[in-house]
Amino acid sequence: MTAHQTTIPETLGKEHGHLMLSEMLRIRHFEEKCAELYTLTKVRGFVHLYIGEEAIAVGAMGSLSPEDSIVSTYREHGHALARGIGMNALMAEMLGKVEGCARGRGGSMHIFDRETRFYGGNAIVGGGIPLAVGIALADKMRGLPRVTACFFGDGAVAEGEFHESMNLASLWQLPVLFYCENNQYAMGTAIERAQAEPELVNKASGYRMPGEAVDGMDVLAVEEASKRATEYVRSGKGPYFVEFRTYRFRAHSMYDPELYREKAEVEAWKRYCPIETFSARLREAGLLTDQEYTEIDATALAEVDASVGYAEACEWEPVEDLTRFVYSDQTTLEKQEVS
Amino acid sequence: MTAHQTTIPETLGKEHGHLMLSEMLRIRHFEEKCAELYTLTKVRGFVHLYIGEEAIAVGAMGSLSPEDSIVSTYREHGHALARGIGMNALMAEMLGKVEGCARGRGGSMHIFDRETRFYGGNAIVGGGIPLAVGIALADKMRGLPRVTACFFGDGAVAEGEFHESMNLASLWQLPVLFYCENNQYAMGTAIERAQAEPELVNKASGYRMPGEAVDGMDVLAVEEASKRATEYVRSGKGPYFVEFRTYRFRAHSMYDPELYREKAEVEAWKRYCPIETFSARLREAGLLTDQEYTEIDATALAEVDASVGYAEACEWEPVEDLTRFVYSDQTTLEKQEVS
Amino acid sequence: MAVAETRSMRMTFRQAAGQGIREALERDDRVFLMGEDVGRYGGCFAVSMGLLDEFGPQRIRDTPLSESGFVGAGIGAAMAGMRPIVEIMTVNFSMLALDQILNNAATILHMSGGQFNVPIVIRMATGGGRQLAAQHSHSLEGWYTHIPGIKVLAPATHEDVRGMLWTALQDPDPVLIFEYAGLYAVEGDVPVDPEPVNIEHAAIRRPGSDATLITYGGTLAKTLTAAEELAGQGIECEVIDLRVLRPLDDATILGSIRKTHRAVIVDEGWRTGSLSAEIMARIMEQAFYELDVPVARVCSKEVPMPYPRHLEEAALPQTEDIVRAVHNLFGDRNV
Amino acid sequence: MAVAETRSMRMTFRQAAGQGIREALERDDRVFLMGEDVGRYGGCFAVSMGLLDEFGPQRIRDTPLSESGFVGAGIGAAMAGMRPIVEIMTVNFSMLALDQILNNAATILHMSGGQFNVPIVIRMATGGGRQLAAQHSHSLEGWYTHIPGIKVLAPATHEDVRGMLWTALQDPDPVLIFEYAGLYAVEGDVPVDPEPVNIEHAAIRRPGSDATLITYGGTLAKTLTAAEELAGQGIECEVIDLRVLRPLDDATILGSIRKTHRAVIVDEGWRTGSLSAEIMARIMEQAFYELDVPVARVCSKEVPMPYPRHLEEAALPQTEDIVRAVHNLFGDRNV
Ligand SMILES: Cc1ncc(C[n+]2csc(CCOP(=O)(O)OP(=O)(O)O)c2C)c(N)n1
Ligand SMILES: Cc1ncc(C[n+]2csc(CCOP(=O)(O)OP(=O)(O)O)c2C)c(N)n1
Ligand SMILES: [Mg+2]
Ligand SMILES: [Mg+2]
Repeated sequence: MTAHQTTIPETLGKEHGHLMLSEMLRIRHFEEKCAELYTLTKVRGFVHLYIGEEAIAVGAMGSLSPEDSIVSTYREHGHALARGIGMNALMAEMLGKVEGCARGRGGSMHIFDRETRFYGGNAIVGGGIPLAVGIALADKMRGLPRVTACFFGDGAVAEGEFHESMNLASLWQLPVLFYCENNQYAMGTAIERAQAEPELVNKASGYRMPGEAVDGMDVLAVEEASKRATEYVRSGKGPYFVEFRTYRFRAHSMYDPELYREKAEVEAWKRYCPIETFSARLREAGLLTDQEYTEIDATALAEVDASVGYAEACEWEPVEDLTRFVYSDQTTLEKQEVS
Repeated sequence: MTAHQTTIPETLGKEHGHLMLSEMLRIRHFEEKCAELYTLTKVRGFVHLYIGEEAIAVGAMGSLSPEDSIVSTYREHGHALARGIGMNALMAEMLGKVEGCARGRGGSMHIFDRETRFYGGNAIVGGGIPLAVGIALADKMRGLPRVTACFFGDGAVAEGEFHESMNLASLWQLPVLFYCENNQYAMGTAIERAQAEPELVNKASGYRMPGEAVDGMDVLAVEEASKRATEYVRSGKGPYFVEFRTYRFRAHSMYDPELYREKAEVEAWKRYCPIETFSARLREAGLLTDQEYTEIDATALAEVDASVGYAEACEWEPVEDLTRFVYSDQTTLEKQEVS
Repeated sequence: MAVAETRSMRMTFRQAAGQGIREALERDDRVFLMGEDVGRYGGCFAVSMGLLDEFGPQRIRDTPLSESGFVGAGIGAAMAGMRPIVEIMTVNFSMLALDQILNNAATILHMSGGQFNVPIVIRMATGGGRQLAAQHSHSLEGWYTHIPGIKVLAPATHEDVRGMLWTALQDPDPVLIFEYAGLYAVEGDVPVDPEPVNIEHAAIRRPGSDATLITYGGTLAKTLTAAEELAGQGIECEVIDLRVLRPLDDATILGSIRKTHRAVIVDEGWRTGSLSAEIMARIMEQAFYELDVPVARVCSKEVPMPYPRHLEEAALPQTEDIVRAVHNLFGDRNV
Repeated sequence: MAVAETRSMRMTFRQAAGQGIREALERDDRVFLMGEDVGRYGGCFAVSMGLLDEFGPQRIRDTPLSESGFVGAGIGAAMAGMRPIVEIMTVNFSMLALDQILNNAATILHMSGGQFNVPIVIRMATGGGRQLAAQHSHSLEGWYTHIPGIKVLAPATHEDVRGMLWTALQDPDPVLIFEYAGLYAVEGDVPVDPEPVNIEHAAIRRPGSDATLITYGGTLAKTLTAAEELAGQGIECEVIDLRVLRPLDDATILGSIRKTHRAVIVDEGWRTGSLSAEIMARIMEQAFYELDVPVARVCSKEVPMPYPRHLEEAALPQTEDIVRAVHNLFGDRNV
C-alpha cells in the first residue's frame, strides 16, 4: 500500500474540495440508507456496498466528459452517483420501481443509464470488460475523441476475460481506462490466495500497457492519477491500467458473516476512511469548517431521504410489460438514433 | 530470435546425437507420409504438420520420465512420437483404424495413449492447458514426484484459459512445464497482429513464474533448457514457462493457401531446419558420417513405410461399437485402477 | 425382536448438502472440494461451512475466479487419479466453463477410445426466485442434458442432496449436480444412517391416477402443493420427481402415463427448448396412443428475469399455473 | 413490354456468404467484420477471401484467439453505434463466448429497461460430416434457440446465406447466423439483383400432402433427396426449411401438419434436447388432434463424433434414415 497523503496541495480550490466531499458523502449516505432499506426488505436481491471505496468513483469521474462511457460491476452505486445518475432514479431502481433508471428491472446490480452513457452494472465478474473494449473500438472507428472507463475488482483479474480484453485493447490501441478497484478481497478470498502476482499493477506490462498503483483511499491521489490516465488515453496512445488500492468496510454483500478477515484488519483500514481523512485534511488546510461539513453532510442526507420518499411513491411496472423489450420496439428504435 | 548455435558441446555423446537426429527424422518422414496419404484421401479431416518444429518435441521429451504426463494440441504427431507412442499405433490412428492409439476415433487431432501418459491431442486452442494444471495438482496432492509438460502454441496465449491456468499453477506451485511453441503464426495471424506483447516470455513474470526464451530450431538448446526447467519443476519450486521460438515450414493445415506470409520468409527460416542444421553440426564435430546419416534416414523411412503397411492392414471399428465408451464399461473401469 | 427403525435428524437442505460432502471426504481420501469461496468463506451458500477446519486447505481448495481454469483443472485431476468435487457457485457462471465440460469432460472417454475416464463431480446452484435479476436467475440444467457422456442430477429432497453426491463420486464418468438455491434454507429430515441413494431412477413423490405431473428440483414443492389442491377438488395427480435429468428415466414417466393418460410437465427453464420439450417428445414417441389429451407444460416466461418480486413471480411457474394446466387437461369438466 | 426476368449467377455457398458480407459493407459504413483470420487468411472457410483488400484492416479485423473477448467487444461496439458482424470460426468454439451472448447480448436490452439495444450479428459455421472428430463436429444451434432476446437463423440456400445477413444487420437486436460448413463448397444460383430476404418465415421447399418433413441448414439437402425417393414410391412429402430457428414459425409448421397429419423432423443435433424436441412439443401443444400418428425425428446419435467416415456416417442422420422414418409413419402399408 502506498503511503497515505496527509496534506492538501495548494492548488486545490475550496469549492472543488467541497464538491468531492459532498459527492463522497452522497454515496456513503445513499448506501447506508440502502442497507437500512434492505433490512426492511424494501431493497432485495444482492446488494454490494461501496462503503470505504468512495474516493475512487469520485476521484475518477471528474476527468471524464459527458461523451465518455462507463462500464461497471454489481458494486456500482458509487460509480452511478458520481457519474451523475439522479439519486431519485437510482433509489427507485433499488426499490424496483418503474421510474428507476432501468425501469426497476435491474435493481442494485444492474444500473443502466443511457443519458450518462452508463453501460451497466454487470453481475458476471469480468463480464463487462470486453464490452468496454468494444465501446472504445466503436468510438475509435467513428473518430470520436471519447474514452471508456471500465471498473472491475481484483477478483476479476483472475478471469480469462480480463486477459483477453487487456490484450485486445492494447493491441488495437483503444481508448480504455482499466480501473481496477483492488479492495484486497474477492468475496472471502484474499488477493494473496487468488493471485500468484498480487501486485496487480504488474499485470499491465504483460500487455505493453502503462500501469500504476494508486492510493484508492485518497480522493486527490485518485483524481490526479485519473487525470493523467485519461489524458494519456484521450490523446490516442492506447489504454491505461490503474490499480486503485482500497478496502471495503462492509461485508461483500448483505449475506456475508465475514469469517475470512480479522476485525482488526477492518478497523485498521477504517482509519483511512476516504471521507474522514479528506475532510480532516480540508480542515487542516483551512478549507473546511465544522459548520460547512455539517451543512454538506446534512444536504447529502436530505437528498437521500428525499430520494426514498420519491422512490416509495413510484409505481411498479405493470405485469403486462413483463415481455416488453425482450426484443426492440418503437421506443428502443428511437433511442438507437442517438448514440 | 536468439542466435543459432553452430557448434556442438564437447559433452554430447555420439549415440545421443544420433538418437536425437533419428527421432527428428522419424517425425519428419512420418509427417511427410501423412501429407502423401492425405492427398490419397486415406488420411482425412484436419491434419496439422509439425515439420520444422521437430527439435522441440525431441529436445523436450528427453528430460521427462515415464511417470510424467504430456498434454498437447492438434499439432501433436511430433510430441506423440518423441514421447514413445508406437508409430504403428499412430499411423493406424491417422487412418482411423481400430488398432490406432485411440481406436481410430480421434485421428490426427486427438492422439491419446494411456501407457505413455499422453493426455491428448486437444483441438480446442487452449483447451488442454487447464487439464495439465489438474494433472499436476493430482500428482502434487498424491505426493508423486511427477511433472506435466503442457504444449501449446503462440495463438493459445491470447485465450483466457492460458491466463487462468498460468495463475492457478503458479499460485498453487504446481509441477507444470508450460511449453509454448511460438511458430510466429496462429493460422494466418502473425504474432504481432495477435499479441500486444509479442515477446511471449514476458508473460511469465505477470504470474511470478520463471520464464525463458529458447531457440526452438536447435535441438540441443531445447534439450538444455528443458532439462533446466524440468529439474526446477520437479524440485517442487512450481511451474516454469519456456517460449520455444520456431517456425512451421508447411501450411497451417492441409487446406491453407498461405496468403499471409512471404515465400522469402519461409525460405529464410528453412535455413534453420532443425534436422539439417543439427546433422551439419554433428558432421562438423566428427560425430556423423554421410553413411551414418543415410542409414539413420533409411531406418526412419523404413519404419514409416512399415507403419503404413501395418495401418492399411488394420481393421475398422465395427459400427456396433459406435456408442461404446460414451460412458464407462468394465474395460475402462479396469484401467481406472492404475493411474 | 427390535423392529428396524430409521432414525432421522432435521436439517436444512444446505446442511444436508454439506453433510454429503463431509461424508465423501471422510470415506475416500481421493475426494477433495474445489471452487470459489468454498473454504474460508464457507461457500457462497454456506454449504461447505466448517469443512476447511475439518479437512484443511489441501482438500478444501479456494480457487481464484477462473471458472474455465479450475473446472478444467478438476477434469485433469480426475483423469490423474483424484475424485474432485468442483463447485461452480451457480449455473449462471457455468457458461464460462462449458467448453471444458462439453469438449473435455464429456468427450475424452469416447474420443480416447475408452482409455481415459473422467470421474469428476461438478456441483452448482441453479434457479430463480430470489430477486437476483437477469444474470443470476438462470435455470440452464436443461442445456446440460443435451450432452452425451455426462450424467445430470437434480436433487429435490434432503436425502437426495446428501446421498446423490456419494453415488456420483463412485460413478466413473462426469456427473453434474444442480442444487436449487431456493431450497437451501428449507428444513427437512434425513436418516441418521443413510442408505445409498441411486442416481438412476425417477421417484414417484405422490401417487395418483388422474394425471401425471412431471417435475424436478425447485419446482417439486410447488407441484406437490398443486397436487394437494387438486386432490381437494377430486383430481388425484401422480407427481414424478425426475431426480436424474440425463439419462431420463423413461420407464417411470411412461408407466405413469399409461395409468393416467394425461400429463403436465413443470420446468423452471424458459419454455422454448427446455427439458420439458424433450420429455414431451419422448412421450409423443413412446406413449402417443396412451394420451387422452396433449401433454401440457408450465415453464418460465421467455424473458430475462426482472428484479421486482411481482415481475419475477409472473415470470416463474407458480402453483396456480400448474393447477390451471391440470384443469385444462380435463377441459371444462372440472374447472 | 419486357417481362421481368430474374437474372442469376452461379456461385458456391461460401461465395454467396462472402457476397452478402461485401454488400453489407458497401451499404452501411457502420458495418465491419471481426473474427479470427477473417482478414489475411481470408476466413477459415475462405468466406471473406478478398475483403481485406477491398475494405481495409479497419473494417476487416483479424482478432487474436479470444472468443469471449472479441464477441464481447462486438457487443460493446454494437451498443455504441456500430453494426459489427462477428465471426466465430465454428460453433465448437462458441461455448467460450456463450456467457457474453447469453448474459450480455441477449439480456441487456430487457435488463436496461429498453435503453440499450445490441444490433450485433454473430456468424458461425456449424455441423459435422467432414471427419473432424469429437471437438469439431458439433451442431449446437439448438441450444441458442433457448435464449430469449436473440434471433437464430440457419440459411440452407445460397439466396438465404447471402441475403439473411443484410436483413439481420437491420434488425435492432442480436442475430446469430449458423452456416453449415459442409455446404460451403456447394454451387448454386443466386439472383444478380437480389430481393430482400425475410428472417421471419419458414419456407416450403417442396410441396406435398402425405407427410411433412421439417428440417433446416445442412440436412435440407438430404431431406429433399429423401422426399424425391419417397415420391418415387408414391409418398408426397412437404419439406419445410425452417430458416429461422428462433422465433420458430409455428404457423407454417402447423399449416402443413393440418394438411398432412404426419411429420418427421430431421435435425443434426444430438437427439436428446435438440431443436427437434421443441418442435415436437409445439406440435403436441397446438396440433395434437391433427396427428394421425406420432411425430418422429431423425437426429444424430448421442455420441461424441468419431473420426472414421463409416462411424461418422453412422452417427449422422442419413437420407435412408429419413426414408425409413417416413415409412414408419405409415406402418407396414408402404414399406
Ligand atoms: C463469473 C462469476 N463468478 C463468480 C461470481 C460470484 N461473485 C460475485 S462478486 C464475487 C467477488 C468479486 O470480487 P472482486 O472482483 O474483487 O470485486 P469486489 O466484489 O471485491 O468489488 C464473486 C466471486 C460472479 N458474479 N461471476
Ligand atoms: C478455441 C479455438 N478457437 C479457434 C480454433 C481454430 N484454430 C485451430 S488452430 C488455430 C491457430 C492456433 O495457433 P497456435 O496456438 O499458434 O498453434 P499452431 O497452430 O501455430 O501450432 C486456430 C485459430 C480452435 N481450434 N479453437
Ligand atoms: Mg475485490
Ligand atoms: Mg502458432
